[in-house]
Amino acid sequence: MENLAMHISNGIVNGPVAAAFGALALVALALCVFRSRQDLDDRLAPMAGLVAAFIFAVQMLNFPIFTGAVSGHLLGGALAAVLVGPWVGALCVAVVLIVQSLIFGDGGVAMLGLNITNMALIGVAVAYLLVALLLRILPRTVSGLAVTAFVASVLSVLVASQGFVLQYWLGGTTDVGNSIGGLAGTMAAAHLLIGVGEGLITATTVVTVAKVRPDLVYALRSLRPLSTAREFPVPGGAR
Amino acid sequence: MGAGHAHVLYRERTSAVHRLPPEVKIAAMVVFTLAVVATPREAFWAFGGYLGLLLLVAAVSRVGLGWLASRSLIELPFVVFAFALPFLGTGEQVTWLGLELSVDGLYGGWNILAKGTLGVLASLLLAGTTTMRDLILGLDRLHCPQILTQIATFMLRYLDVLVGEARRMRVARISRGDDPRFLWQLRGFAAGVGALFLRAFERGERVYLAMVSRGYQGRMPGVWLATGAATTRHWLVAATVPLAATGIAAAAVVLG
Amino acid sequence: MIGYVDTVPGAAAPSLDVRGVRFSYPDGQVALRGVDLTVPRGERVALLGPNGAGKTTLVLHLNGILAGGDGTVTVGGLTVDRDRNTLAEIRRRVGIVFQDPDDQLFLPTVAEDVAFGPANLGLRGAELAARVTEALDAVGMAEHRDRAPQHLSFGQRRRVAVATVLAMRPEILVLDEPSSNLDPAARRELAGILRRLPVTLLMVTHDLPYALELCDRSVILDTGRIVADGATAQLLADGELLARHRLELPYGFDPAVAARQLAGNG
Amino acid sequence: MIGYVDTVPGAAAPSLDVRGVRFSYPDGQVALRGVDLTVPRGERVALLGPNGAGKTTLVLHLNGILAGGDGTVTVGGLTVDRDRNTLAEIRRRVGIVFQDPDDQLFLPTVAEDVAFGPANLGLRGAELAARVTEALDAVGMAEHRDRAPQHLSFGQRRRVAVATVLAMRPEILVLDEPSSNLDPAARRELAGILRRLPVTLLMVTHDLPYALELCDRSVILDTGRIVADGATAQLLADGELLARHRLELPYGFDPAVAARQLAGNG
Ligand SMILES: Nc1ncnc2c1ncn2[C@@H]1O[C@H](COP(=O)(O)OP(=O)(O)OP(=O)(O)O)[C@@H](O)[C@H]1O
Ligand SMILES: Nc1ncnc2c1ncn2[C@@H]1O[C@H](COP(=O)(O)OP(=O)(O)OP(=O)(O)O)[C@@H](O)[C@H]1O
Ligand SMILES: [Mg+2]
Ligand SMILES: [Mg+2]
Repeated sequence: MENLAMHISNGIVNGPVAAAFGALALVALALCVFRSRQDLDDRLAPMAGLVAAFIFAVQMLNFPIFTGAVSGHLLGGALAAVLVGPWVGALCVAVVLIVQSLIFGDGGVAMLGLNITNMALIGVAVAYLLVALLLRILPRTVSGLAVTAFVASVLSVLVASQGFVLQYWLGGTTDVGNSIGGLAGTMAAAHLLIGVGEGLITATTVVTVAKVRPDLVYALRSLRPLSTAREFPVPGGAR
Repeated sequence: MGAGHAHVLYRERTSAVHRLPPEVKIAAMVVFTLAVVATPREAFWAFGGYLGLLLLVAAVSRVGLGWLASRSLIELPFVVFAFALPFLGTGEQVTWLGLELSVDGLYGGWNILAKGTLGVLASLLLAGTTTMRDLILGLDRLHCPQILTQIATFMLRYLDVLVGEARRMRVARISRGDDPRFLWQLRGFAAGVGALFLRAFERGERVYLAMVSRGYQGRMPGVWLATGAATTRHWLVAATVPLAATGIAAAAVVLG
Repeated sequence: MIGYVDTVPGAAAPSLDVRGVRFSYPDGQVALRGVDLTVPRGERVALLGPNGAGKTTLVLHLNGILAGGDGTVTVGGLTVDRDRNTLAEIRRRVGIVFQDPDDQLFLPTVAEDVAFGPANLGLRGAELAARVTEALDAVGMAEHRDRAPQHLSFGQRRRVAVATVLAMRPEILVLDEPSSNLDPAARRELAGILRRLPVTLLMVTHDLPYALELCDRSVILDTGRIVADGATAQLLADGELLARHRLELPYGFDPAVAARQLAGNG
Repeated sequence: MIGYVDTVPGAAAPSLDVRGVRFSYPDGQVALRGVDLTVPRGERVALLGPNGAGKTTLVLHLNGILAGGDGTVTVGGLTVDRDRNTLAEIRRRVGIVFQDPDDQLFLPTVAEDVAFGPANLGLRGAELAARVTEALDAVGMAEHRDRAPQHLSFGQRRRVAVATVLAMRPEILVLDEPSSNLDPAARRELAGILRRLPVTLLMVTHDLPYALELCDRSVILDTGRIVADGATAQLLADGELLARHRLELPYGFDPAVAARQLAGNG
């Protein structure tokens, strides 16, 4: 059961459960669309596109973890949450999933609701809550930010993977009986490894950006008083 | 997969399917997939019917069966899951070649294999006949919120930027005596990713500002939205396949 | 914003009016230290100066891409500030050709890229197509209209970049090193186009003869300040001034020959 | 690879030997249609030609960044092919300054970027530091050594790009439009540096007087073929030849004045 990789394909979960999560995802995304109208200024728009492109590209490189026995890819929730915030972040991940399902069949179209719930909603929400919490506790230094990004990545990936277990328990097309516990364990173990890989990439990426262009990191921006926010887009950053 | 580029799946051809407006193709593909997923797994003949429909579309769109087959390998990871199910499933068991298999698990595996494969083939037909840009245009015409299509537009643009900047960084390194096997060997995998990210962002930001200088205000100019939008005829033509699929699904449910 | 009374909008206002503009980049690099520059309607001005003087930074202020330091920039009576509508109107009037063509081109084909600006101005159909063809013809890139910009040679990309802005027919044309990487014939053809256009022109260049050919007036910017402003011929005759600012006439350039050719050009 | 017997490696082999090279880009664009060019050790050759002629494509063949078409490229007796070690050795010998400085710079600071090449050659410690300082001094960028390359002005980036290659002290120096975007003084300084360097030089340029100043020999490339090869002064005197390939002497350029200045330079 190597690469469950979080993209649920057609036929794994039954129709009614898929439809129910589809409705849930639709409502949640509508809320994100509404809330991100305020966030998506001139500067965040390209950043959101880059975050989406980055997740898209890195998800296409299924990288072997350690021995190659387990392979997986980034989910990107933590990266999106730190760089563009929870609302736009969820939309970025959702866009990636929609495009992937339409043209790659990577995650079935009929299962889009499930995939969006796990990766775009749960993944980003967990990551953002952790980031918001940790940035208050940890010192506001480069290493503090690195630790924050790492922890948020690992945990968000873990929680998101259990979203699949829940959905499978609710509507798996094959009754695996007591193995559901085993499924949860396998998913957790595999995604711990994926999470570590994701954590490393997220942490370095975020730190690189925060060092050179702190103005681009949403999570840091929300800590500052609002008055320093500016509307002019500036190459090389804002003053 | 190492592809990383958005257009890899597009097959440059001229065919009736290529010429269809993207929004009808998206709608047809989604309805088709829903019909497939709604089909009871025991109705083997129905899946044969779906495959027939897809092969028909493939023939009309001239994307090539070999290409379809090789590209559909993307679902391999899920197939592994499908093959695990007969061992994991509970309930009635059968013995085959000395293996204890769950009947429910066998059906489950078949279910995933069949529906997954048909779904992937349907997406591949969409991808093979529609550019990424047209896809976004189609989503826009299907009233996808503008904020999503805007992010998707930038995503598309940045995929090119990422690939371009990665190429530049590689060329810069090898021509000064470095011998990397991967882009990532620049002070480890992650540091390379971070540097690439920043570089792509700053390039993309400059591009964005240049767009703004030419009057961009968050939405691509209307010309590209207005020309070639679907007519009733397009919708009718494209509806044939999903309608046939829905018919098959209904029959399967009733007979099933 | 320092105290500066807005000029009356309208035809009488100068095309460009830059007052006391200062700007530092976020990393602390000071790029402009108080720049004052007025360009009356229809004038052609060359902006000269050494590498790193702040020329590009000044150009990016002219349509509000950079802002936020001290001072004001006024374009035909409209002051660059945060108001979206004013900014949109200013960007309609000012066309900027960026120094790096890769920053300018982003659409999948050359023709679409050239159409992007005029389409944003509201042009459609045949009118739009005519604009695109005209602009591509002007820079000699019509045969490449369906190619991808990133698959062109550097000089070809530069020409398309110029075309994207020509197609918008801006009132004020700002060019950042338009002639670099162009072959000599393209350089001359571009000069011909620019000379015929009825616009206000601000051109950054390191090519002093090119400045002399196209612009009656020149200003020299160095370390973020305007250090000289006058008739191009006069400035170029002042070897000492030029040398102080890392400018010099190129090898083999003879002002007498230039004057003769200039007279011949009309 | 078409039938071509490898030259004997060693000091006698020409620095660059290009035979029958053809190349098409993946999109089908034909860029080189059979190029033959031999540059003996120590010679300075200017590569001239209109935009889109294939100059950059040819340059990218000289260290195997592009390959795969017909023909062979030999560098000091070593044939460019897929062998990793040969390629590594060739890239050690050939230093290329790219047309776009963004293709050259990729590390977080200027000093690191300049040190990258020599460090790959095995230099360490004080020796490496000396190389870096020397190269940065040569292009006048020493004061910017700790800044991020992407935060420099275009001309400053171009200078750093030149420094990254100078620091490697290659045997063969290939420059793709090195003088574009440089201020006039930097252009002259670069000419001074290049004239003093004891290397084989191939320089792509659209600046014909610059070619005359630096290179005794010139070749003209057009639509993927070498159409002329001879003494620079002679080629530049043939106005008809130049015009056929979109080349022309710039406005105000007087060959007589140039000759006098050239004689003065020694
Ligand atoms: N994005 C940036 N971040 C930080 N500093 C910058 C940035 N861009 C430019 N600078 C600095 O600001 C100063 C002015 O740069 P600018 O690009 O305006 O110069 P320029 O006159 O256009 O030079 P060139 O002739 O080389 O193009 C320089 O010292 C440069 O290093
Ligand atoms: N990446 C690419 N993909 C496809 N075609 C390309 C690519 N790069 C260049 N070309 C084409 O190949 C031909 C030669 O291009 P090249 O860049 O070698 O020209 P050049 O002589 O260097 O021109 P310039 O003086 O403008 O730099 C041109 O027709 C160009 O459009
Ligand atoms: Mg500049
Ligand atoms: Mg070139």
